[in-house]
Amino acid sequence: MAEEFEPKIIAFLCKWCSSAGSDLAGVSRMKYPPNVVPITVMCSGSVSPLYIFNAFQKGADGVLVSGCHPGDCHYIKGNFYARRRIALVKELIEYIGLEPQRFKMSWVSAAEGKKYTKIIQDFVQELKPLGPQKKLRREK
Amino acid sequence: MVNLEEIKKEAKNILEEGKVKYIIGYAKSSNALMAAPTFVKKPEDIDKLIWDPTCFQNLVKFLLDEKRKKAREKEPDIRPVGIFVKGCDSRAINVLLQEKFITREDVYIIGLSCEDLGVLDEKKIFKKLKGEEPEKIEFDQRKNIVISTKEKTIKIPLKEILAERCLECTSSFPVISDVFWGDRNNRSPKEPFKSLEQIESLSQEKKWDFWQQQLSKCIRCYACRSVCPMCYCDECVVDSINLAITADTTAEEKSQKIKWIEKSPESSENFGYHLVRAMHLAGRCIDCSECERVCPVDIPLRLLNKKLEKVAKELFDYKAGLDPEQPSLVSSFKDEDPEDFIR
Amino acid sequence: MEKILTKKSFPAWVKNLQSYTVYAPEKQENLWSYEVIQNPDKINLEYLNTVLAPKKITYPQREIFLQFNTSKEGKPQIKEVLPEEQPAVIFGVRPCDAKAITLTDKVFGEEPKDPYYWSRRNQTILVGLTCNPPPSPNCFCLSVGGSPHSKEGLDILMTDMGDKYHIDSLTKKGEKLIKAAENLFKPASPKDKKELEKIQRESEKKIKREIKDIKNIPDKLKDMFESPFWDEEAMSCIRCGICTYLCPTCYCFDITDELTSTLPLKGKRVRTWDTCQFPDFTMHSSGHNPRPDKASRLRQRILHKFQYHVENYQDYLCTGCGRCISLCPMGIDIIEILNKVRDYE
Amino acid sequence: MNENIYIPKLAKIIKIKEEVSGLRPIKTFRTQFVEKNGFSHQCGQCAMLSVLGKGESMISISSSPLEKDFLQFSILKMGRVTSALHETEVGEIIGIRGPYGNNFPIENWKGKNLIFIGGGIGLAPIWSVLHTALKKKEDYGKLTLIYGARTSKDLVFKEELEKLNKKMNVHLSVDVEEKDWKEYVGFVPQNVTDKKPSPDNSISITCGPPIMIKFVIKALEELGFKDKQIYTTVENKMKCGIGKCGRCNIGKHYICKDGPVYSWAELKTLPQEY
Repeated sequence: MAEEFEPKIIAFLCKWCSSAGSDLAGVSRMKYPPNVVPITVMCSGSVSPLYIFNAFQKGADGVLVSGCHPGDCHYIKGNFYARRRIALVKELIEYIGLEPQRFKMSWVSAAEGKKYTKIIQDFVQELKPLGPQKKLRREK
Repeated sequence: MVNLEEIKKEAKNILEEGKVKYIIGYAKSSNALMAAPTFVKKPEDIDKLIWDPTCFQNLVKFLLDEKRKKAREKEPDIRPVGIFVKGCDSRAINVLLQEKFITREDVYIIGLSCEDLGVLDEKKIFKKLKGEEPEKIEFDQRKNIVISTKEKTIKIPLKEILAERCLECTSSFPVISDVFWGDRNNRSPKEPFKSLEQIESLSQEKKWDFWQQQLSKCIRCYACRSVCPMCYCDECVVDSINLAITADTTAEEKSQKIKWIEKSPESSENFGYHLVRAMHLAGRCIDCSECERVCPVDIPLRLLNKKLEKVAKELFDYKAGLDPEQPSLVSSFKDEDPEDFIR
Repeated sequence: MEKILTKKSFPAWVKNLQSYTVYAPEKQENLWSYEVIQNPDKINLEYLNTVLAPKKITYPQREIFLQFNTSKEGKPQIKEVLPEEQPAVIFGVRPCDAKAITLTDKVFGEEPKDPYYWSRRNQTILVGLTCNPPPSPNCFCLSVGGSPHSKEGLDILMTDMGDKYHIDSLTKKGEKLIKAAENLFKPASPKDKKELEKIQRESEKKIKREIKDIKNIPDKLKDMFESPFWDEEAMSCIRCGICTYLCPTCYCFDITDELTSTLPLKGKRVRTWDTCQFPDFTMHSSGHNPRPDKASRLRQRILHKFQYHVENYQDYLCTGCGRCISLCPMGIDIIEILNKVRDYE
Repeated sequence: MNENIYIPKLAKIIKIKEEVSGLRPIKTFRTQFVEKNGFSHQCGQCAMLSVLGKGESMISISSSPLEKDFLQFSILKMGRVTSALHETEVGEIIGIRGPYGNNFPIENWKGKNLIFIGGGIGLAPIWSVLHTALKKKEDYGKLTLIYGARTSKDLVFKEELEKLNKKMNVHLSVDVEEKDWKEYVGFVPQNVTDKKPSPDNSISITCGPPIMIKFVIKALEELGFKDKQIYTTVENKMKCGIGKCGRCNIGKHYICKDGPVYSWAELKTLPQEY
């Protein structure tokens, strides 16, 4: 039998909340799939759409942007900007025909290790039936 | 009615008075169906100026050259530049003002209303001509275009060959100007986003097939970027060298510049370029659709930008270029912005 | 060798060329483009100018030069990647585009020869078509030493004679194509030849645009390098790459490394078209740019075509196809520029 | 089959010397071809160095053609490729293709006095011809070097310059005054005017930044040098090295094959676009 497809997820996590949340999941030894490549950024508001497209170009099967809950941003408003920008990216991605399930955004606080693991688990489950993302990927 | 003779009179006046450095307007080109930009410096040259539905170009692009030139000169002439603008072009000026790329004193805006018309779509005309070459064109009462080819003369109602964007235009008159000709009647097209419907109704895979086929054609001549008045960055993701380099830029800075998008016209790279450009125009594109007009391989680029225009309108009630004082789409937010897609 | 082929038999000829990849102009939506032909019955030779010249086949926009990677011991390894040898025939080549290929032949054929170019070029057979009527209102081949029925660079020249084609086989490569289906061809009669001459004469008359006194242009340009003329002419240029990328003769290129993996190092070195119209074309890494503005870049384009190339190769780097005029978004017209150069004092 | 001109040959870095540190660092690299497929060069020629994954950069060869064991390059850290070169260590492998361009016509200079005038990293191309002349000193007349940089720290080949003093006339300069600097203070062109090299039976070879070259030529003309006695090198952005990629031209000349060495008599006739 062929090996089961394991999607690769690039996760842009804000340093103050989501990255801490993923750390918490790690130190608490919560189980979640090893499919994620986390990239810590200063703020979800600092995630340029370019990073997202480039992750897909470099072969990501799914991309997650995760920041602090509204009102909790270390920089006060960063995640509000992100919310708008990501909404636009999401619409654009859907419009050009990439499966919308491949791109997610979440709010994960430093205390929400459990929520983080759940998000990843669900994301992996959602990506598996889609198979590898080849549409935007560069030829090898 | 826009009266060309009156415009010329005004142009002559402001040149004679020295009120403007020069005037950017339209003149005839060797292509009967398309005007060419012209730069009138002397009052005696005003007779070159024309105004009709062949005046496609968004001349606001040339304000970028002017700004760069001024920055290089030691004692620049600070008088404004006179410029012909249509409704859509005027919105471009507003965005540049909003982004503080230019100041109001930099331009003397000669506003020209498209009234109930707009500009022609060359491709629609070529379809009607079925391969014959136009030799001469005339406009009959702003209703019809009369095209003479070698074989025959045909009359086409203008409404049938107007550019898509003009048919979907909601404000066909300049929203900012120093002098103005024509009417200020708001148009209310029933379906301002009709051109998007066909793609929106496709399945995910069909959408992909469509865009993959279209964007694979891209030869990366960057005409879309070059013609766009909003594409004024000194540093663009697709350039091999950061054009903002100065003598003080260190080797480290230069070598650390990330090559996000390769020069190869491969599908993935083309998507990278066009998606980034679409995002960068979100809330800034004023739908002059010059990018689509100039594309030598006919990529329907307007449909990318128009989509984000629609999203901005529907999700954030935002419209670009109507008010130079409004905050830009992506550097502002409202508490009630949608977040149902976020977990 | 002159032959006659009925239009009806044309698809049969193409069907006999199975060992070749066959290209011909194909209408895609509104534009004509050279594409690989699957069904010879569908070839339509009544086409307007293609957006891209057949240079896109003989000199593709992207060419992989080599692949590199680091070995297990950390040593870099380089593997040369030459294009696969695939014989190709291009039908419906306009004489101007064929002439253009002979110009790039000279540049890439000069020692040291360009191996990538030649491994494609040696395998390509060019079957031309007399332009009657001209495929674009901006055709001006007669001004630059060409003609609508020029044979230069072609292996076969076809001429539409109503219900049949006159087939003029010009090289050994051309003979070989005809031999593939010899029984389809008839010898051309004296009457056919007479008719051909008539068609060719007429085709020349249909070329409407011209550069006047072009012989004096190279010398004239020499004295105009410092002229403010270029600033004026370049005012409406928006520095896109249309005029050069679509030009059948423009051959400038860039070489870049594309990585597929950083650790371990893996990637390829590729050649892509480049253009003198982009600001970074000549920009030094120090930031110094010998051609810092669009005036100097427009001047480079014109001078390269009508002075430098003439000095180096005794020919204009322009074959009069008119693409740069028809597709310039701002209506910049090389014929008008050169006619102004002629009159410039 | 002809060899593929675009494929670099692998070469090992056998020695790296830091010449100048700070914001505009310069390092000198000695390289040896890994296989016996290397090339020999002439004074003034260049080679295309490549760091795989970063790209290629045209660098002038600073070692003498008489030196058969290695090629030497002195490189100012400037952009992507040169930065990558600066990060390499001894033992690493880089790619080299070449040699490219024309050369100094040293055969025609036999019996003449040679005056080398350099600024900053411009000493690198001079180094090759200077050492060739030194090795065959009997073939040439008086040898003089006039060389300067912004500060004493920016001078390249410092140790060799000291030794050189015994074999030929060396006049150094720095742009602005500094402590313990006993030689000339001022720009290179001023130093040329100050040292008054005689044009009689002489050839001058100038390499450095374009602005320096411009003023050195003026100074030399004032001293009575004829156009044919003045040689210099030009540089431009290059990609192919063989006159095909179309970007390094000055007029009809492609610097990568028709240059980089020009006599002022020749260079004068070309458009001033470099």
